[in-house]
Amino acid sequence: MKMGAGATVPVQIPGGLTEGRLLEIYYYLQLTRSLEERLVNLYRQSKVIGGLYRSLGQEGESVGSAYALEFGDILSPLIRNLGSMLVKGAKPVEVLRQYMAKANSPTAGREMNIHFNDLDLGYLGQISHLGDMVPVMAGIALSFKMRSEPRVGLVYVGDGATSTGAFHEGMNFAAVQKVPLVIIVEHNGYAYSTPTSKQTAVARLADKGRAYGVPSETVDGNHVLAVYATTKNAVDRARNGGGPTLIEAVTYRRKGHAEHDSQSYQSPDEIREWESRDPVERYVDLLQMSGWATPADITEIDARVANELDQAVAEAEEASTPAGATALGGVYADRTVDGGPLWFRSLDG
Amino acid sequence: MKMGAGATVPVQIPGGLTEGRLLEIYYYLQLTRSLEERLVNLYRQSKVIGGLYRSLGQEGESVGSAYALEFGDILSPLIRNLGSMLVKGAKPVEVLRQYMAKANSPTAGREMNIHFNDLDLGYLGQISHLGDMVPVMAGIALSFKMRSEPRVGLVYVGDGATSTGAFHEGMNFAAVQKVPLVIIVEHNGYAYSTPTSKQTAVARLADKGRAYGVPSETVDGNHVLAVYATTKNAVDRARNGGGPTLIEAVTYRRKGHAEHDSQSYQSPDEIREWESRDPVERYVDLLQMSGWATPADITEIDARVANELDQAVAEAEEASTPAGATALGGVYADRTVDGGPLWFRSLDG
Amino acid sequence: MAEITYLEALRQGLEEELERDDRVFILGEDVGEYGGAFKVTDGFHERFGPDRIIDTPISEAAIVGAAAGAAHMGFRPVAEMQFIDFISCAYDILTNYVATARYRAGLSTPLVVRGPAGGYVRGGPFHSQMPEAAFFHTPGLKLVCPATARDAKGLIKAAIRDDDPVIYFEHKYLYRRIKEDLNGADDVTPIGKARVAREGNDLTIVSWSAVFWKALEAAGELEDEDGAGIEVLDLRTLVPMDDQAIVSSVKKTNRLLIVHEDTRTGGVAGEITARVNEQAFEWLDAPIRRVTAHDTPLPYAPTLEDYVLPQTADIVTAARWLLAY
Amino acid sequence: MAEITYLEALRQGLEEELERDDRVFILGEDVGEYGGAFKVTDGFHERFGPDRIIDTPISEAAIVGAAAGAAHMGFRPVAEMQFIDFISCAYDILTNYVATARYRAGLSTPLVVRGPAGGYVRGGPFHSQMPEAAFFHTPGLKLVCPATARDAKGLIKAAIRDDDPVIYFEHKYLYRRIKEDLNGADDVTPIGKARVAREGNDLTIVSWSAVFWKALEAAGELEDEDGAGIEVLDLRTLVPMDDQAIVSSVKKTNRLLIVHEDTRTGGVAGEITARVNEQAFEWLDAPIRRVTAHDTPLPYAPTLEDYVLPQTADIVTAARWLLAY
Ligand SMILES: Cc1ncc(C[n+]2csc(CCOP(=O)(O)OP(=O)(O)O)c2C)c(N)n1
Ligand SMILES: Cc1ncc(C[n+]2csc(CCOP(=O)(O)OP(=O)(O)O)c2C)c(N)n1
Ligand SMILES: [Mg+2]
Ligand SMILES: [Mg+2]
Repeated sequence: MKMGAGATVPVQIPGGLTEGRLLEIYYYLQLTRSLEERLVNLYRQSKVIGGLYRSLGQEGESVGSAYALEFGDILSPLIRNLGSMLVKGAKPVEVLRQYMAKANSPTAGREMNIHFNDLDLGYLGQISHLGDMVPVMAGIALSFKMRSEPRVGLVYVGDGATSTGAFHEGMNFAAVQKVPLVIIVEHNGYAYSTPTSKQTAVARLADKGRAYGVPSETVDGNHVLAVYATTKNAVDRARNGGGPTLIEAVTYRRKGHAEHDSQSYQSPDEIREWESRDPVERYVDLLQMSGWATPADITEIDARVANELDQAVAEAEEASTPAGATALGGVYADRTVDGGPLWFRSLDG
Repeated sequence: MKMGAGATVPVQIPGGLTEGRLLEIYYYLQLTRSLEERLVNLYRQSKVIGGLYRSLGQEGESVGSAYALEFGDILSPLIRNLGSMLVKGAKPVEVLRQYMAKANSPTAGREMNIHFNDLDLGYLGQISHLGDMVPVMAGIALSFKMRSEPRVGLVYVGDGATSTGAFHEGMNFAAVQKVPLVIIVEHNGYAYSTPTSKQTAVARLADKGRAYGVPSETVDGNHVLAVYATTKNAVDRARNGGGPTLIEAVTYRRKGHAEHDSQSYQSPDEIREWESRDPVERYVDLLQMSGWATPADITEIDARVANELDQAVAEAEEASTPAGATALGGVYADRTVDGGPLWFRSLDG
Repeated sequence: MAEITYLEALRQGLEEELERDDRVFILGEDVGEYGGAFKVTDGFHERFGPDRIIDTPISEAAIVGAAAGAAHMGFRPVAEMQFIDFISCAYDILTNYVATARYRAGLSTPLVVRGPAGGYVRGGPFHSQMPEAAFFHTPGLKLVCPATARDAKGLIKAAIRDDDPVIYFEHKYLYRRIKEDLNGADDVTPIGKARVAREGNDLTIVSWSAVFWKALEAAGELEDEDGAGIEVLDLRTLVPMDDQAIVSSVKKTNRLLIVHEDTRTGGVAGEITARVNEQAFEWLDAPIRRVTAHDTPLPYAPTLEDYVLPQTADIVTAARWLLAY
Repeated sequence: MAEITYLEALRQGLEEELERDDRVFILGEDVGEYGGAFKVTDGFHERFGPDRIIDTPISEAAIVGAAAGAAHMGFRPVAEMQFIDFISCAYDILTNYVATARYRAGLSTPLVVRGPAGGYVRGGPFHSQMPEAAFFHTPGLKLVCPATARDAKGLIKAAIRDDDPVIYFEHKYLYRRIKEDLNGADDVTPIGKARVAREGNDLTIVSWSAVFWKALEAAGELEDEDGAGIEVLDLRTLVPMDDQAIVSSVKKTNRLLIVHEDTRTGGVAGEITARVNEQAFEWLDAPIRRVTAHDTPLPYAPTLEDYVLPQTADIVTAARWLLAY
């Protein structure tokens, strides 16, 4: 163990993690943040098609929770869970290609941003309709239970999305069926412009779980290792047949809903206050204070991330746009059912 | 005050009720039960169109809760809230005509059984899709709040219907908007054949309210006056700007989901046990034991009910069936938009 | 072999698929011990156990969503809607999540949503719907609507074996009213193939589900009374639609009547009219006409329901009009 | 007077109705202080206060349900869907509760559901829908889809004043792309009346919403290059449909092309085809044809979206085919 500069006594590493894994967590935090920064650049150059949705300030909660899963487990990310997908093995170049709607992106230009999946790696693509992923993930977890596989599902839900009927039906279904599913409610203060106080009359979103008889707890979403440990407990319980757990991760959306959002409804003071609780900085401090990493370790990882992203951006930029006619096909398993181009496309103009 | 035969000391009447109102409550209990018995007869004679849905054993909860409302308040009944509608002024003859699909029934043969409304009297017609009435009633209560009217809404929800997305969205909306709405969750043990244990992982449905930050309590649904008093409190709070309350009324569905249901999934012992807690008999005992009514009072009301129902049945039976073409019209406010009979109906066969 | 009802044929089809393929399971409200509101899954709970015959809460969106999740993982769930009318509660998840899964994400979602559909049973506006049009319009879903006992069995099997999501509309009016001897066959009715149920040269009637029988009855009457040769097609599948069968019949008879139970405006007949018009315009000797329900919610009183829904006499009237054109 | 955009015209219409009638209120996600995702209700919160401009939770079913309840009590709520794509979450309550309320229970439910609809904006499959067909098929709802700034204002006013539930599809592609000088008029566009936007004798094109402009552009091109006289109808309202306007144009031109942005199968063009075929069969010199989107979810990449959606060139091609028929 290398001694951190500012550390006096080495501290016991929590949750069965090793130093290597602690550094890996940092790698994912940095990768998430840096990848989003690259995307901002590309967005400003109009190379991103559509909107850009940041998770600035929430990377800790995405990475920490996803890190508690094993290979074989499946998670369903939301728009602010880029970090979770990266932990599960999504490649930055795929994300970049998606955002730029390239032909060789995971969805070949059909879906936007991080709406894509790799069930082998363990992440399922979301749709925009909030809440819908909860029943779908309940079904995935049900399949684990039916096959007696020791696998776990994890689904993210925003404070806003807890108001949807789909969230409710999915939660209740998961609870009654006692499927191995962990629900992370990301309490980041806002749903677009709507503060939580206008979304629900409860102050603690963990209370939502009580209606389903699901054990629920609240965790500091900006404390990566706390999120990790809390999720790990829930994942272990689920894996051992204990059914669902709801975890409220308290965090803050420091950017607007999307890049185009002026954030007029968030006070600069509020944002600044949360800046001081930045999950990445806090984690770096913790690593160094506890003697788990040296400044050199950090610098090394930062360089590696920068390097990887340089390459990924270059690779993504050079990819081509999809040809129009590739929009057809794949609606049904049997392509003959889909129908080809419509009649007017087969006439000579 | 006339002394009940079995009573030793006269007991203070609870909840600001008078002896007259206590007897009126009995009248509605008896009217509900007897009307359903008449319907069973008509059903066996094939005079009822479609199914017949009984509230046997639940009359106390329907009548007690509705009785806590004032004129101007609006409730939304479910299929087992015949009693609530009668309290609000629905006439037995209307109910009978509805069940027999008569031309002069409240919906002129368009809708079934107790799916009808009179907003002036204070009840809104339900649709079959469970849960939907919750957001609609939230909207009615919202209108009271917007106009600063001292009026209250009350909506019934079955244990089964608490699983619907609409229930969730409506509850949450009502809670955030703090509208004057009381939600009665009728915990009668079953949703069709499904026991509550397969419907939700909580034992007490009052827990559902906690997810919305709504004060919630559980009441013995077979104790008419307890239901009345609990509802009255909630209604008063709502009227005074205190927002929604959820009341779990614990009761039991002694008949099957509908007359055609064999009830095979309900054990005879269970049914018998609840028979011994019959809300009507308990109420009669209470009235007499407390010295609030004599056996003669009861007999008199029973006779009045029988008499009224004799008349209502006769009246309903003689009504005619609606003419086919009256099925058209009334889809839109402006009848010219509806369109008349389709072309093949205007040709000579 | 004995004759079995439409409902029993459906039940057999489900049972045989549960037997044949352990990836198949059933979920829905009251489908377990109780055997379903119409007893379609009667006895399954005892036979296949609670893990494969799952009673659910009253949560149509969760039922379909959970089925989709399990389908992604290789299962072949069959989700029952207690009445098909309640499928509207799963409209979002079916049209947005399920229907698009393959196209947008390459996900396989082999599931079946089935339930009792249709009127003529005095069920009122919320227990009589034939909500085919909304899903007919959604690319990614397949829709089947058996009219015969043979197809009730053959199409549920095909639906379960299909690699795409299929909505199976079973007509509750037919449940116990029609019977057929299937000779215990394990026949699968191919999805996407219409059936010429009766041949004729003077007029084509295209129909499906319960009203198919009314069309057939009308055809008999027209033959007997008018000596007209009516060709009756049972469409069997709405998506994919068997354009070819319809068009080749129209090219023979030059007249087309479409009969469906659903309301008129925006109903499936519009699409059929458009396709035939596109593919056989020159063969048409008369306008394509349709006999459908009136554009109202379905009322409850027998006289009203009978007025709103298409009847055999309406088909006869309409056919005569077309024959005389 | 200055020219104002489609969005501004809509905004003005809403504002004037809020002003004129205190029974009108607005509810939806982020419509309050924030002024809505597209700023349609910008400034309303300050002007009319939080009681009349209500921010709601993310609960489309509750938004529509609550609007219905308030409408029963005499209010005239306008419910915003942040994107019209999310109306699918309110499908049950809209089609079963709201649409049937008058018919089954004599309840008056004057409400408007509105939201940004349509593609051509690289919004991907869930922010580009034109979900007209599902509601088109539901008796009891009215559907309007303005193509011009004048109608954006005129139809929102008509929708609010209408005694029935109206779905108002505003096209987000048009929001800031078209402008018109309305001379500050308080004009109400009557619901159910199509507009002949351009006269011609050789072919009728029926269209609405954003693709109407493509139809108009195509018509110009066809006149310039082919000397063809194209009559272009802006339908403006889908329910009730102005059959008469369509039929009388077809009786003049004898050829009909229907252009809509929505997918083909089960789209509104089918119904129009059926109606024209029923009412003007003898006047048709060519099959009725349609230019629509392909039957896929709407993809996101510009090249793909452009391929799936109808373009001006497609309309020109299709029109030439019909003119040459
Ligand atoms: C059913 C539905 N309604 C509306 C929207 C539009 N919408 C997209 S994101 C968003 C806010 C989401 O807030 P929250 O769930 O708190 O997630 P966050 O953005 O804070 O991560 C809204 C309203 C949607 N996607 N789905
Ligand atoms: C959305 C929806 N799904 C299914 C049904 C069919 N259904 C009618 S009553 C019923 C059971 C209702 O149980 P509960 O809510 O407990 O009310 P109870 O009958 O016990 O009074 C079901 C499943 C329905 N009406 N609505
Ligand atoms: Mg949030
Ligand atoms: Mg119950």
